[in-house]
Amino acid sequence: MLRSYLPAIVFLALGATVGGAFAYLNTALGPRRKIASKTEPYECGLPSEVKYGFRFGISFYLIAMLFILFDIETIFLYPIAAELRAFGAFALFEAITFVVLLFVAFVYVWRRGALEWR
Amino acid sequence: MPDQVGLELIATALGEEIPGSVLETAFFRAQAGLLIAPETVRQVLAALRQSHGYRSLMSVHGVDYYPHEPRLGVHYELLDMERVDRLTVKLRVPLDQPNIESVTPDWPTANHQEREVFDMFGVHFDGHPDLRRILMPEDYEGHPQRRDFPLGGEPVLFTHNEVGSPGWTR
Amino acid sequence: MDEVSARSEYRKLEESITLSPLEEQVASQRDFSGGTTEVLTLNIGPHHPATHGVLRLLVTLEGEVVRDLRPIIGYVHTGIEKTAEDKAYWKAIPVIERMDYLSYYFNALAFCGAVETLLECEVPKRAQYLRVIHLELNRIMSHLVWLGTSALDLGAMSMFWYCFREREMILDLFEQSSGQRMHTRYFQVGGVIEDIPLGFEAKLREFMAIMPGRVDQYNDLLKRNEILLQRLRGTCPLDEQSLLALGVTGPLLRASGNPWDLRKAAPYSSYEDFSFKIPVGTVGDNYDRYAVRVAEIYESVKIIEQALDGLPEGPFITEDRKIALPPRHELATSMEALIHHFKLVTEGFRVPPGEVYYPIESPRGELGCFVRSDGSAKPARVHMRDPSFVNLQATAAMTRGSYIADLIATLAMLDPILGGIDR
Amino acid sequence: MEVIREGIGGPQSFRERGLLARDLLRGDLEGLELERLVEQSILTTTLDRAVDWARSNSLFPATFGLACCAIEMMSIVAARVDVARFGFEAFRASPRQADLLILSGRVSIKMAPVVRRIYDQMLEPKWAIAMGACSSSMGVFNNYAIVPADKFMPVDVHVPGCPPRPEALMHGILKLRKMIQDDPDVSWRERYGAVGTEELLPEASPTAENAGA
Repeated sequence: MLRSYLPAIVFLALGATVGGAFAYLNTALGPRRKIASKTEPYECGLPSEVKYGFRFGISFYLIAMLFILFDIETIFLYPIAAELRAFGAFALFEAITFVVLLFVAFVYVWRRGALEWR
Repeated sequence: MPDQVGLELIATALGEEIPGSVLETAFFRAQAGLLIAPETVRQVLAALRQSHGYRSLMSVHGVDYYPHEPRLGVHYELLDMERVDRLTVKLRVPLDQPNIESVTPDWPTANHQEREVFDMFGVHFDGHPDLRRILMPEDYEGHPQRRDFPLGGEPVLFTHNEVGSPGWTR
Repeated sequence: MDEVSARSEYRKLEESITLSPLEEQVASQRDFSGGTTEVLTLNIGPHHPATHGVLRLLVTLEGEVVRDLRPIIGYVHTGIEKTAEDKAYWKAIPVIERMDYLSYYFNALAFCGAVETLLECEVPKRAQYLRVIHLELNRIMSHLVWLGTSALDLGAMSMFWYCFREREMILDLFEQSSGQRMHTRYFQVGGVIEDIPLGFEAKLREFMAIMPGRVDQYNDLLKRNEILLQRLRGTCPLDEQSLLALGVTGPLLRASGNPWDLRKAAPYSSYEDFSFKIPVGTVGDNYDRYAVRVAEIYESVKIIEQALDGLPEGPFITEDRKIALPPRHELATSMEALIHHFKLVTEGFRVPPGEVYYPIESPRGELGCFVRSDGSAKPARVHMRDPSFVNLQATAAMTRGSYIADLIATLAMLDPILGGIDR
Repeated sequence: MEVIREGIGGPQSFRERGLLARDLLRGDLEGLELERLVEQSILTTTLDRAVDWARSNSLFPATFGLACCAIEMMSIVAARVDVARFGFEAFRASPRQADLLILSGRVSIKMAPVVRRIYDQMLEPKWAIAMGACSSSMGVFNNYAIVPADKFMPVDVHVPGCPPRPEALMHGILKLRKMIQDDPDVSWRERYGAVGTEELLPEASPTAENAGA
């Protein structure tokens, strides 16, 4: 059973090692200089006044959630689009109902006024 | 530009309206200048706006008449857009008590310009919303554009004032 | 000021901001948030790609909405007015040209105009026409750099390359007539330093033939571009009365409907000989400010054509040897020329004592140069009334209550040049 | 570093070299000819030189437009003097993603701490170009308000001019590129023998140990 997953495992292992190697090499080979101001937040060249426990407005969270929602929708469409001829007409109708369902959600969100920024 | 006669008319009209405000009138190179007493600046500018039509204040800038007393001068460039007419209202303030009334409440354009005159010459404008330094760093001592303030900068090295080779030549 | 007082100073600033009352919010728009948002004071500071120079804006934000804005300037203050007091009159021109570094010909003309009024020296007609040609070329170049960088701020990257391609052609013309691309020191007190070389007129006519077509291309790209229209139309308007109260002049004032342009109102340097129109907006929002400046490029091309056609013959600098250097070939023959030359080069000319304010129309508004002379060969006081310095005060009035994206668009349309602001 | 491909006596025409390569791939090429072909077509280098070759060809300049030189700096990105030919056109806004600071314009006393803080916040390895006379040596304005860049930060290349022509700035950048490839690890003080300008880091140990660039 394991054999059929071998390519995936090898692919994962390779990705991890190459990524890790680059990250490690970067810190190992690159010159480094510890300066206090280097670790401070960058605010256009001035000492930053923003305090840490800062409470952002809800609108930021709302917009982020909506984006993720509709972004995932497009991600699901990719595999269908890639192999549509193999799946046949059934997959097409499946995709259409999927999109229509989400479109209803979109209309609801839109009428509720969550897209206007406060 | 109001010609010589026009300037005199304005001066006399102001003299009656605000007694003791107009000290001198100068008509130089076809440009009208009006020297006024420092404490009456707000009324004079308001009067010029109401009755003489100078509705725009174009520029507020400071001048240091160093050898002559009273030393610090502030100029107000007034403009009448309908008749395309310009008038300069000048006032002179001594160094020891450089306080004059700020005109920012009536003319919002003077906000930054008065801050610059304060920053560069040290003329204090009472009643200004937030009189802070505008061009120099907040904690800078001295007013750089006064005539007795040193120009600063480094002496340029020539052969006569070069103390030994500065070490650039390896 | 050390850390603690700086932090408390910001807090005092924030108290002065009244949060948009929550109840009113909930009642009117079925508000989702429900919670209270905190006010954030942030520096859109000296090193920021959208501030067109080292302008620092202390912005108090409530979420994405700008509640209060405080411009803090002085980060490129070079003390030019103090340096000019230490130089002879005609040596001060290079220093003064570096104030508003996008419209250097205008700085030079304001200063030379003021000194010529003090000297009562009459500038020959040909020199006035040559000055007008170079001024309008500089106005086109300044508007091109503004258009390139503003479109870049609004996301139209390709405009940057188009505008800088035309700018290179204009700088070639400047280089041909004066030898240098920027800060050319071409204006001399009393006229211009050199007559234009032979090939200049042909190259200028060729540029004039191309330029209107290029501006049409910009308009095709931007005028009906939905993104740009959404970003600019109806954002941050300011009515004419508050603009006049704030002393704003130039394209910003003309965008709100007031056709005040010194080239028409008080013509200087023979502008009365040319017929050109003044583009004026109606609403006074960002789109009008954009459209007014782009239309001004067409008008400038018209002025240059008329000036080039009507270019009179005659001297390119005043004949008065006390002010202008005598030509080289005269030095070999006449003794007076040698004496004048020596006197001018060593000490410079003396200016009768007096004070003059000489206003002209720069691409950003009224640029007035105040020169006070005390009779010596060095100016006693030089002050430049910079249009960007005064127009900057209007940003707070324009952007209060708008989004950050509109603030960036308004800054782009304001076209502040920090060299002129900080002098 | 110029790679000089000295001509070994072997076959020179492109056709012959193609045939040789084919034989090599088929594995029926030995002896002297194999030696010669391998020697001709393989580049040997050290890790440092390879890393520096990559670094020097992909400098990300930080947009630091102060004054008039900024306009000329912008025009090196434009079409005529295209800095993209050398891979330097990615002007980054934040110092975290930039490794070359082009100081284009006059640095006033109010701006100097800001420039220093941004230079500190740039990640290693970093270089600095002082563009124009004002940032190199106070230029035209020798007065109270201007600070030359050398007074508060180490500068690698000074580009003269006021403002320098775009081609001059290009030459400065290419000169820096060559400098990085030649000998990057020597800190810029030894390289230029600039005795007396050791950098005293406020936070680092007060002894004047040489903090390399």
